[in-house]
Amino acid sequence: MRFCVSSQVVRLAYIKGRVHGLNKPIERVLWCQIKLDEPLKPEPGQFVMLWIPGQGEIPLSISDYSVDEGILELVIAKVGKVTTYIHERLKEGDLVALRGPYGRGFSVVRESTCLIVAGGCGLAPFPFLVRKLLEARSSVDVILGFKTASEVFHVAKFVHLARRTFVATDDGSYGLKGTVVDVIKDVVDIKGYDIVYVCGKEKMMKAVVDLCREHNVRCEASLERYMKCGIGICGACVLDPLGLRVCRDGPVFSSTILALIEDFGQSWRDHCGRKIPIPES
Amino acid sequence: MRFCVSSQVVRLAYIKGRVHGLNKPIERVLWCQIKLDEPLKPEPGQFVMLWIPGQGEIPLSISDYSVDEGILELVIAKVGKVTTYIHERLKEGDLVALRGPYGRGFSVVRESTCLIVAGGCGLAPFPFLVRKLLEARSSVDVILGFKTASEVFHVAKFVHLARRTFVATDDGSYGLKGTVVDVIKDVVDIKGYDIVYVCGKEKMMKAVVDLCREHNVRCEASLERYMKCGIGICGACVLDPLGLRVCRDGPVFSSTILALIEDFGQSWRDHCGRKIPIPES
Amino acid sequence: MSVHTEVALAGLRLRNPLILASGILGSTASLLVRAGSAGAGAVTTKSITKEPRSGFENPVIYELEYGLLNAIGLANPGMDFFKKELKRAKQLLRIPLIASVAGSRPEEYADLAARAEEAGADAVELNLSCPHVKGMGLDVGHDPKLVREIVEAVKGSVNCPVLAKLSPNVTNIVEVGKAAIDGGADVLVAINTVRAMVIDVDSKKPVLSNKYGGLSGPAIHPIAVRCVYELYEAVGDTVPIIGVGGVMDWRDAVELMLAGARAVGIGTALYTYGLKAFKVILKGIVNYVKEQGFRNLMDITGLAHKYS
Amino acid sequence: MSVHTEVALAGLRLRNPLILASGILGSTASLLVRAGSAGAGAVTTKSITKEPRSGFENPVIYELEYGLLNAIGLANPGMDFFKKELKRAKQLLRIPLIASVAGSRPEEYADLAARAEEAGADAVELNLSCPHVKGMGLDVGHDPKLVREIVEAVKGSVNCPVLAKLSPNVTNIVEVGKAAIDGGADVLVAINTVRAMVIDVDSKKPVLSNKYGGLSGPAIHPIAVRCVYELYEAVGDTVPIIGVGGVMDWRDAVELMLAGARAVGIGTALYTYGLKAFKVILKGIVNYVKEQGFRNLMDITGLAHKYS
Ligand SMILES: Cc1cc2nc3c(=O)[nH]c(=O)nc-3n(C[C@H](O)[C@H](O)[C@H](O)COP(=O)(O)OP(=O)(O)OC[C@H]3O[C@@H](n4cnc5c(N)ncnc54)[C@H](O)[C@@H]3O)c2cc1C
Ligand SMILES: Cc1cc2nc3c(=O)[nH]c(=O)nc-3n(C[C@H](O)[C@H](O)[C@H](O)COP(=O)(O)OP(=O)(O)OC[C@H]3O[C@@H](n4cnc5c(N)ncnc54)[C@H](O)[C@@H]3O)c2cc1C
Ligand SMILES: Cc1cc2nc3c(=O)[nH]c(=O)nc-3n(C[C@H](O)[C@H](O)[C@H](O)COP(=O)(O)O)c2cc1C
Ligand SMILES: Cc1cc2nc3c(=O)[nH]c(=O)nc-3n(C[C@H](O)[C@H](O)[C@H](O)COP(=O)(O)O)c2cc1C
Ligand code: FES
Ligand code: FES
Repeated sequence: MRFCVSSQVVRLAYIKGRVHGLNKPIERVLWCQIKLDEPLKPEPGQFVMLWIPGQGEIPLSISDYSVDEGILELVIAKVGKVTTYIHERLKEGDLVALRGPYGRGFSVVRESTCLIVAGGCGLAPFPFLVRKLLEARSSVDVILGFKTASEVFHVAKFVHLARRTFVATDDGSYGLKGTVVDVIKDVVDIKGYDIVYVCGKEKMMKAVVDLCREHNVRCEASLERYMKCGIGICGACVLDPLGLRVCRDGPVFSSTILALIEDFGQSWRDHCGRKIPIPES
Repeated sequence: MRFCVSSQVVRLAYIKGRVHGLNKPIERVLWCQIKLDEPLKPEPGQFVMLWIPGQGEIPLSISDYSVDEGILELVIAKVGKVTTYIHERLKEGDLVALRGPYGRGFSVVRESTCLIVAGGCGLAPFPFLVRKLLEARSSVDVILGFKTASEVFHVAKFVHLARRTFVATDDGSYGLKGTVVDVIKDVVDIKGYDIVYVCGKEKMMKAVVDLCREHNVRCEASLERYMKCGIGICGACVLDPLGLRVCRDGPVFSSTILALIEDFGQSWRDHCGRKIPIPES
Repeated sequence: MSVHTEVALAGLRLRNPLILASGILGSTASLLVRAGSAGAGAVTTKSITKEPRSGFENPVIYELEYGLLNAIGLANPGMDFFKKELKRAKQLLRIPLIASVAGSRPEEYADLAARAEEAGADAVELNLSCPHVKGMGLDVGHDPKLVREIVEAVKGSVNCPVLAKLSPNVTNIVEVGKAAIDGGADVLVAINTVRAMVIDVDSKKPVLSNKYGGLSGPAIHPIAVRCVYELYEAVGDTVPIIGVGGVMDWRDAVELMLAGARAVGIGTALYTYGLKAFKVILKGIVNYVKEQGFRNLMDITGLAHKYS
Repeated sequence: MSVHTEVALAGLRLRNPLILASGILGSTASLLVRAGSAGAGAVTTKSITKEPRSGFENPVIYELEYGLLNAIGLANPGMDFFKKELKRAKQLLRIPLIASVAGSRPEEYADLAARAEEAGADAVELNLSCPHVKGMGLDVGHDPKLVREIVEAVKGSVNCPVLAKLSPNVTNIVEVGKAAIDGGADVLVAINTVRAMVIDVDSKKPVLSNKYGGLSGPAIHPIAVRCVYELYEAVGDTVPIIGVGGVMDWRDAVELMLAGARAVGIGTALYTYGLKAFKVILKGIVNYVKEQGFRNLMDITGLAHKYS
């Protein structure tokens, strides 16, 4: 009668849900809606661990979440074993399991002027953040960078909500020509923003963070590391020298913290925990 | 973060308390107040398992409980190992441990005319019941039976609250002469009551229950059996043939149920679970 | 399409796979019958010994948030007395009656089993696993050789199915399970409680009078699943397994069945939820099996091995 | 009157008895230092093997209401790489640094231990107990003879104290503990996780990619208390014991100490409560020891045996 479990046996681990919508805006990216059995209380920038039985479990940013419908949105790039399986085999109606939300997300600042900078799939967490920022009466500008026109996706999601949306491609085949860093330098006035949010390749994030520090603009970046536990105990995702864990102390870190992190933009760890340089692309 | 135990690690088992008051109304009975560390929500007729480390653990009726002060009252007869230890060694300020409240107690009827019948230490659960009945705007008459004048105790507790209190002794050395059954037959009009509550030796309870059934008066009796787990799983305290457990289905049973219980007034089980006749005294 | 809940277990036919575990409510015919009325598919008695045992002194049980710790100490009236209870239970029950027996030597087990069968037991379960009584249960059940001898002796003395109840408190439960099968066991039962202790920090004493006790309930469920999985991995469908340990809801039961259990024992849940646990859990299993598109509860036994 | 929190442990001096358990946060110098800053009395590294190991594929962990199930698979960068982390940790730490090592053969353990000591470890802990990696940990640690040989080999190769970390997944933990002492172990550490499994009823698969994992957290605390009590009963104060398993608050820690532990490992609590667990738990222990009228935290070690 007096167990914790007495009134209701709760399974804390995986939350189940069914694939509600699937769509490929571009060949290597899957946009996936999941209708969950239980409500979540996520913050923008947090992530979930998505389990595909028999295949594996991977961290994915919460791209959007609707409280009313209980629908979670994910943006999944095809890069390896699990993501390829998801791309090729997941169908509407399939049962999926996930745990989370985990980690610390972006600061949702009130009544401020915000700039979001995303490279490629790094845009994943931002639809949710934009909505939350608008709810907090902030205004949002967005810079989206892609390699080339055939890689451009999700632009409409931002155009509708943001004050201004800039799209750039490395080869100029769509929108502005250049990287997101070029756009920051050449097109917008970075000093006009109260805060900059950035997500994408780490070298790019490093450049944006440096730029912001230079101009004394507050900045937050969302990092990726190889993850095992996702809850801060295994040490797989640690950043030196502070011993910060991307899964629990991050994935979002402020530029003040990032300035103290040697690993940022430099190195990460392989599956064994050996430190290796971050590959160029 | 998501354990049951996350916000506060709760120890469900023993509730701790300190001996607040001790007093011996008569030589073989100890009246004991315990100030508990945690609030209880007991009902009259429920019991607790009191643990005396190194000595043993015994069931005791909740004699009274004050929500405001968090003080639990017990009435403890000296009969054997643990109760003797309690009588001889327990001091004010001592730490004690108990679990409960357990079992099903008496029905607290509203705006009714009630009769309480207690033999000796069988009065233990009744101070609490009387208070609850009065709160429910019922009126209460009490019959207390003892062997002899030197065994009489706690009468004042009832006189102040009950409409009428009858005291009888077997030898007539105090109050009326005779048993409580004699008092019911000779002095009160049993048909005038909506309900009769009885606690004491089982043969006496059987007589009272039979009398009530004869006159079609609702009746509840509180039984005692040797107890091990106190929570309904070990089967030590079972009543045949219905398989009712005194610790969980009782200790209080209605006369309707008792009519179906062969063991009532006849037999109980020893520590091994062998059925033996209830001893005469 | 309706689902068949019947389960065949070494010649026993159970109307459903939920079995009252030994030591919980199984001390009298009246309680066994009550568990039957509440919906059990079969009932197991408290473990019976040759001589009457008064068990350990109180406290014999302690509640934790996630389980119970007990050292009842195999309190029981002894086989002489208990035969009456068995006879009566057999008369009144419409479901299989499993008599659990505990002893020290093969002949003792054989004798107890024979007398239990004589009194009406439809099967005997050998307690080779109680973790807190010296010279009995686990004290004999950790030794594969002795386990084999005990089962052999019992098989020689009864005609009914023989269930061997195993302990998780061993280095290798599969080794013991195989020894039991070598001895002729018809069914494996896993698991009994896990040896554990709680100390009261105020009195600085172990809470149980026996100091050591057995842990049951949710805390041991993942251990039970592991044991059943290991056993099924080793013995497959050759010998059916009854999974026991921390089954509080239908999911827990299904987990044990997917791991390899054909039937499931219910113990601590009867404390937490009362006797309605049988019906509530069964309903959940039936729904699950239906939703998954199977027709028999037995169909899901061991599926976790197929899909892994 | 203030209470002394210092603890002496086979030549190591700990400022307090709370030790970061192996495998939790101990994978890098930076995390070891962070645990030190958070208040640990000593820190243990993740278990290090000879070769780098990438561990098992995800999922490697599963959350239960009353604990965690994990099969990380001894993922670690290997001793070659890890020596750098040990050196760095040693430079920065003001508290004892315990290097945990895992292997298959005595010489392998001896070599790993020697290299760990060389790199700066103040003590080595032998993982004889990881329940989910084939050929390592428990696979060697259940055999008393092999355990003795391993400890002997390690004692021959290092000067620092040697800690033997034991598993509860054995029939008799005392036998293994004594074998470790016979081999020369300076400290016993009990317990590692309990072998367990969780199956997902929807996919009908074991959740962990390795199927089997180790259970930690509240669920195993009463098992840890039992193991420490059994070991202390057998070895008394001759060899100090570090109690590990489900310590979530000061009471759990005190329970292990009363059972016989001189120091206490903290693992899963760092997940549940974060790094503040060290300070919160220590404060509670200190209050308790003060209230009970003792002057040293070490004074309560083993008291449950005295008072029983
Ligand atoms: C907090 C967080 C949020 C993420 N959010 C998203 C998201 O919203 N959308 C998305 O598409 N991806 C996201 N990722 C990355 C995603 O987790 C990986 O792409 C995925 O785990 C790869 O799995 P796989 O089995 O397909 O690849 P694998 O076969 O395991 O590996 C393919 C390649 O990807 C690398 N890789 C694998 N996992 C990671 C990782 N965690 N970090 C860095 N490199 C990795 C491998 O080293 C290898 O080079 C996120 C990662 C993190 C840590
Ligand atoms: C629900 C319940 C409520 C009770 N309430 C009270 C109360 O308020 N005040 C009070 O003084 N006593 C009460 N009792 C009885 C009390 O529990 C026993 O007197 C006590 O357990 C004896 O412990 P001991 O170690 O002193 O005696 P022991 O040395 O164990 O035994 C002494 C004698 O008492 C008998 N005995 C022991 N326990 C029981 C029992 N549970 N039922 C019947 N006979 C027993 C023994 O068989 C023996 O003859 C209650 C019992 C029950 C079951
Ligand atoms: C109070 C209690 C008494 C028990 N007595 C016995 C027993 O006599 N014989 C036996 O084989 N198992 C006994 N057990 C073990 C149970 O049958 C069962 O194996 C164990 O409790 C795990 O199941 P659960 O978690 O559902 O309770 C007992 C368990 C409890 C809690
Ligand atoms: C994620 C995780 C990884 C672990 N890795 C190791 C390890 O590498 N070596 C080891 O000896 N013990 C390891 N353990 C066991 C712990 O050190 C500890 O013995 C166990 O978790 C019980 O303590 P707890 O309940 O406080 O977590 C690990 C435990 C967990 C939860
Ligand atoms: S993934 Fe385990 S600590 Fe971050
Ligand atoms: S005392 Fe155990 S069932 Fe009543």
